[in-house]
Amino acid sequence: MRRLNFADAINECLDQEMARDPSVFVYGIGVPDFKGIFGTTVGLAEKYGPNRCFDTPLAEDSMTGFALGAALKGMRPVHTHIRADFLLLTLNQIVNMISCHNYMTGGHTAVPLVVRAIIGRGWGQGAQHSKSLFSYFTHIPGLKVVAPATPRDGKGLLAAAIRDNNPVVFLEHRWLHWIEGEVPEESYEIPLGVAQIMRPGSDLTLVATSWMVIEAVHAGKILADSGINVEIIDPRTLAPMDMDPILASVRKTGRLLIADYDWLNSGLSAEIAANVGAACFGTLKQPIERIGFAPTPCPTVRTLENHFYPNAETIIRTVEKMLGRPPMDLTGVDFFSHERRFRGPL
Amino acid sequence: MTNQSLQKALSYREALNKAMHDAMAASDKVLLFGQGVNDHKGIFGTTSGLADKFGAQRLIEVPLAEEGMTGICIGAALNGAYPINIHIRADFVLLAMNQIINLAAKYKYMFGGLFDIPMMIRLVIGRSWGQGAQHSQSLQSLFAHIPGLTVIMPASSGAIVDSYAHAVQKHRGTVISFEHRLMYDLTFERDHEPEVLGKTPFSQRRVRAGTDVTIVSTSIMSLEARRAADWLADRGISCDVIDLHCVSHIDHDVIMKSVGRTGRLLVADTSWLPYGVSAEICRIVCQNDPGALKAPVVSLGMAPAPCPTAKALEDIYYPNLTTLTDSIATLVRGKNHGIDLPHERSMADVYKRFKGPF
Amino acid sequence: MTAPSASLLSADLSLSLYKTLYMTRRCEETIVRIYPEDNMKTPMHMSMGQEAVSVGVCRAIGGNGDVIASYRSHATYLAQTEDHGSFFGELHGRTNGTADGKSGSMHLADIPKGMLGSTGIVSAGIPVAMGAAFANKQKSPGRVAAAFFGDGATDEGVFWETLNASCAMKLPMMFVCEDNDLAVHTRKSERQGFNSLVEVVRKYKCDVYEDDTNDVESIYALTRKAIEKMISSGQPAFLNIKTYRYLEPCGTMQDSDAPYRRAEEDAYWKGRDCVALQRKRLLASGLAEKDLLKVEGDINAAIEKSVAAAKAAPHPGADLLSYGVFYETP
Amino acid sequence: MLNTNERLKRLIYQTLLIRRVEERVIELYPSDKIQSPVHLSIGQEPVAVGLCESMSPKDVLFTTYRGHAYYIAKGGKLPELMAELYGRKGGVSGGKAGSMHLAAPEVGMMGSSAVVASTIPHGVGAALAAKLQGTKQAVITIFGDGAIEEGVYHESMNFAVLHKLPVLFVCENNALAVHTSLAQRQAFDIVQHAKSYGINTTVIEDGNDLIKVGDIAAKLLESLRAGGGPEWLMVKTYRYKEHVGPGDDFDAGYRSRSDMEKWLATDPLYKYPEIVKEMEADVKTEIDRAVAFAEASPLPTRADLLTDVE
Repeated sequence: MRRLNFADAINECLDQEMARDPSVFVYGIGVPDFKGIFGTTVGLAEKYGPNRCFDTPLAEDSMTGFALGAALKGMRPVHTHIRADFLLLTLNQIVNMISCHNYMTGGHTAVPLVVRAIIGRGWGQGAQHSKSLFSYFTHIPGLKVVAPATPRDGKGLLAAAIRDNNPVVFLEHRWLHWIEGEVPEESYEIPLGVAQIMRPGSDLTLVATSWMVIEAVHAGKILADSGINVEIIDPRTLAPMDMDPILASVRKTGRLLIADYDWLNSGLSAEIAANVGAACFGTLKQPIERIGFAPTPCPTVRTLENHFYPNAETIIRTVEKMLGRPPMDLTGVDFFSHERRFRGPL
Repeated sequence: MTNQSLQKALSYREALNKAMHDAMAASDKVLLFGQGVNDHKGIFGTTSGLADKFGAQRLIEVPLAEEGMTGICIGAALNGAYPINIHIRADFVLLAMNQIINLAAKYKYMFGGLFDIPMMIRLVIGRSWGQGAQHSQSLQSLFAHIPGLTVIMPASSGAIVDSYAHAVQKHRGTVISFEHRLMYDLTFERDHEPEVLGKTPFSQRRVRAGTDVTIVSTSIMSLEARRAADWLADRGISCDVIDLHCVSHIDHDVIMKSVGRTGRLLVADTSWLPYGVSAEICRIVCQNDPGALKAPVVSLGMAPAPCPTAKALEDIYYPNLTTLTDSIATLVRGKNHGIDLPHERSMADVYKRFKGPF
Repeated sequence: MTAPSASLLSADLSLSLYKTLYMTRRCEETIVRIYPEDNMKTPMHMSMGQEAVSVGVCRAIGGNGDVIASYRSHATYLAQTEDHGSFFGELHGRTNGTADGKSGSMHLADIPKGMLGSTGIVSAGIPVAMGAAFANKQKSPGRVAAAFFGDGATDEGVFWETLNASCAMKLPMMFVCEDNDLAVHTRKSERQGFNSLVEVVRKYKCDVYEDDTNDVESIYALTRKAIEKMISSGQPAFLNIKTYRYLEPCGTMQDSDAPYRRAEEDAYWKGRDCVALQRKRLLASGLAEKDLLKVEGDINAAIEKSVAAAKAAPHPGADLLSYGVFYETP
Repeated sequence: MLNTNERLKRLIYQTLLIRRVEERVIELYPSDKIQSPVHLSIGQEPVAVGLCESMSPKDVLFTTYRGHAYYIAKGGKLPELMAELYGRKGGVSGGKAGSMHLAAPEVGMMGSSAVVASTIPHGVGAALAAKLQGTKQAVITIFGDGAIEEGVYHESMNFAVLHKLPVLFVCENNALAVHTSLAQRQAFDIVQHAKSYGINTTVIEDGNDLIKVGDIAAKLLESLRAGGGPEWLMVKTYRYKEHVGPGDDFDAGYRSRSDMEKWLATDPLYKYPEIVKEMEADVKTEIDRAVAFAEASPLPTRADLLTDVE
């Protein structure tokens, strides 16, 4: 099948959705400029004109309320932010207005809007340019939250998000944009709320989100070479979360490791642990383990960043510890790193 | 630890007023900011009388500009003041999240320890009745998730007086306090103040000691838990009730020791369950010693929907004494526990013979 | 009592404006009367005194536009929808309400009728109206969108963000400032550093209109002018309409003795009450009082019927609690 | 008071120092020794130098993520700046801040933020504390012309005017917020708009004029200290480099090289080549020392990760 990188897959999805449905429009700070949000919005302004792809003032709060109004009148806005951190300026609109508008009006009000935001590590991005904020949105009833990890999922989930009649927060890790994979050329949807088993296994269940899926798959291969078979599950949609495959897997393996791309405290990993703790009661062979950001704001210097962010190696070491295996020799293993190719900034 | 500063029975409202008074008296750096700090209602009476004593210039009536005013508080804190910023509905703080999360929570770390942001943000959880989706949220997990913030949910007058004094006079960082409006008119006896289970007034508290089941609760749910425990004590079930009080800094040992003793855990939070404080407590148990549990954890909180306004829906949206007591009895004795239950289907009716308006 | 000027509108329109004004006032008087029965467990932010703004503006929009109200939403909702049946149903928290009792007084909406909602967060509806204006410009040229808000909302940054963005994007967006000088109990002078909101707003690329008449016909005519200009120029309109709230900020009681009130101001505004003013005009134009009494009597009876229907309607059951968190096909 | 020539020389020295520091950053960037997104001030240095000339260390300054120039002009130490860019323990914030969050509280440089407009209210709050505590401090808060679109700008201006606070709002107008130009985003004239709040406004057309910026800033700061209420100043200036990063971006299509050439004509470093020439050696030595300090400073370790969280 044709291979495409994640950014181009997102771009193709936006293009196909805009061609399919004239009510779809894409906007946000920097969206029509020449850099086009990591290339994901490049060419749309030229093709669809300034009414359907446009820049906005630096007014995140206002331009989010704008999406609600347009959605209520039958449009399908896709509001894009180059950093998820900027969503903190929009929480009043997302949490107080958008998430509950349908409920407050009796349940039949379509609020079809997508808030796309880029999360994740570059280098030196620091405390205000690095947050994931998954649980900020998953905690709130009425919002759907998506964090794809492959180009194919990116395209199909974004199409589903745009066509959904509910508000969807769509969080893309910036490094994913360079990842290549097989992507069908035609338009397609991947339904929201369905997890994907990335690798079958029997020794341990590994649930990973966003970029950690890439790291997990990598770790899974290395572990398999030494005879450890982990089952890797990517929830893809963080809310509503497809818990059944996770529960089924844990009942099979008796062990759970959660690799989240966020802080652990009061987060997604706590929620998965709580569900598994209740539903797989008595079948766990040992305590659940979790991997995520260090409990600090994100530092800027590389050495500290490397401690702050988990990666495939962290996963391997944790799995070994859980299974009581001695640490394997990882010298010479080429861990995934964009740092060599990534010249930053944006 | 005991509650040194509380000399007599005080209502929650009086305790808040006293805490504000003591803070302003202790240091002229303390400034109060809020919509209504200086009007005749004085933030539910918690700032009444302070302008006469300390001068109106220290109680700053603010424009409706939450983001800007939070930034102004941060700037004042950086230049030697101790701001206390009050929002009469916790929901309004969503307008100020950029300043709180991107600036206040990070200022110290981001600059490698060059600065502190000594400041308190008081958020009133607006629940009474009919408040609806935008006036009743309990958003503690949003703050507890963020390193650099201390998040407390005082559930008694003593907790207010002691932890606010600690925040203002000893603590160097930003403290977010959630005050539950249904508690405002309740009077707390000094003798019944929960035991503080740690080194500072922020620490977790034991509301009641017991052996059959651990109840971990927040804010007003700690009062409900105490009432349920009283009811069940007469019927042979002994509850160990822990008021979390500080939801951002949870002492794992306190939880695990109790669960180790009882083998059963019920979490009662004032918010939604998913991705929240109750999930965090489950996580702590799952990660430390899931084998300590004899039964799955039970969690109680708001139904997974925005808050409806109709009383008929609101009463089932929130847990009440009947559902709480039933859940505890079921956890300990099983579905056919045979224990008679209190008949109390509306928490709001109990805590407040509320006839509106706010 | 100020004497009203002679009407410049048709007799039908004059009477029709009065009917809506009277209905709105009567609905709220009914609330004041029956609130102590404790069947409406929802915090009331009463429009009483301010009705002319909503009635004049919504009638000028005349169904060809969308509006969003502040939490002081009763008059806007009633003027835009004329539907006091759903209104009382919702206030009573019953299944015949606008949202099965889930929205209460603060979030009244009727989207098919162009009432997009109302919000408990000061200023939060303003950008929502801008989004609707954008959609209208694309899909239904000539259709406008209006945001109602109090002068307190102009303290919020989001108002200024929206003013700027809608001017930069040239949207058919109408800002309707219900200027009662108060944010809860706080006067503008304690909240605003500038002398005149209108002067600051004039710096933006929009057309600014002011009214200090409390006269529904004057507000209607001004809004018509604003809409026509907006459609021809493509610039947003800002209407600053002076008004006065009779009751406490939240609740159904008088608070004339509260320290923030001024006796002379109270007397001045009640001396030009918008409902009385329009009634007087109709009588002066030759309408017989007995005919007017008949009109009023019919409205009273209809309102009583709505109240009775609300009280008789079922309470929402547990099945409705989680219904509608996500979109449900109607 | 220095005579005019000495004063000019001192101001040019600072301007040159900042320019050469940033040029060194550009030189070092491909080596990946500096792994921090840099928003360079090149072209805008005279504004920072002029504004800070008459600020004392107790006067307070808040600035933006484009902060190198202000850090140096306000008196922050160069070796610590360089070590911070290198992400070393010897950096002013031990490597946790990087280029976007420079601060030096001992000289009143109170920090900067990576979120547009978010430090504007900090300046207002600091001014409130100064007024209530009678400290006679003057406060400057710096922002770009894009920040004016954010609601918090209005909220901050309104409060400062309402309470007559000793804060100088400085709009660095380079007419570019990231990549889109003002006309597409702003439906008002910035200066007329500010004036309508009832605040005194001043505009400096040529931000390259060191003496003029210095004189006007001195006058406005004196007025703040005397209790005259807030002041508002726009300084027009021009950024030579791309929004973020070390490169040029004249091929990006949103601006042209001829715009820049107009500004080069008044750039003090080109206008006074003799003065500059005699300073180059000293400047280089100062920078070399700072770089050497940074290179020698150790990297932070895991033990540093969890310090200073709260």
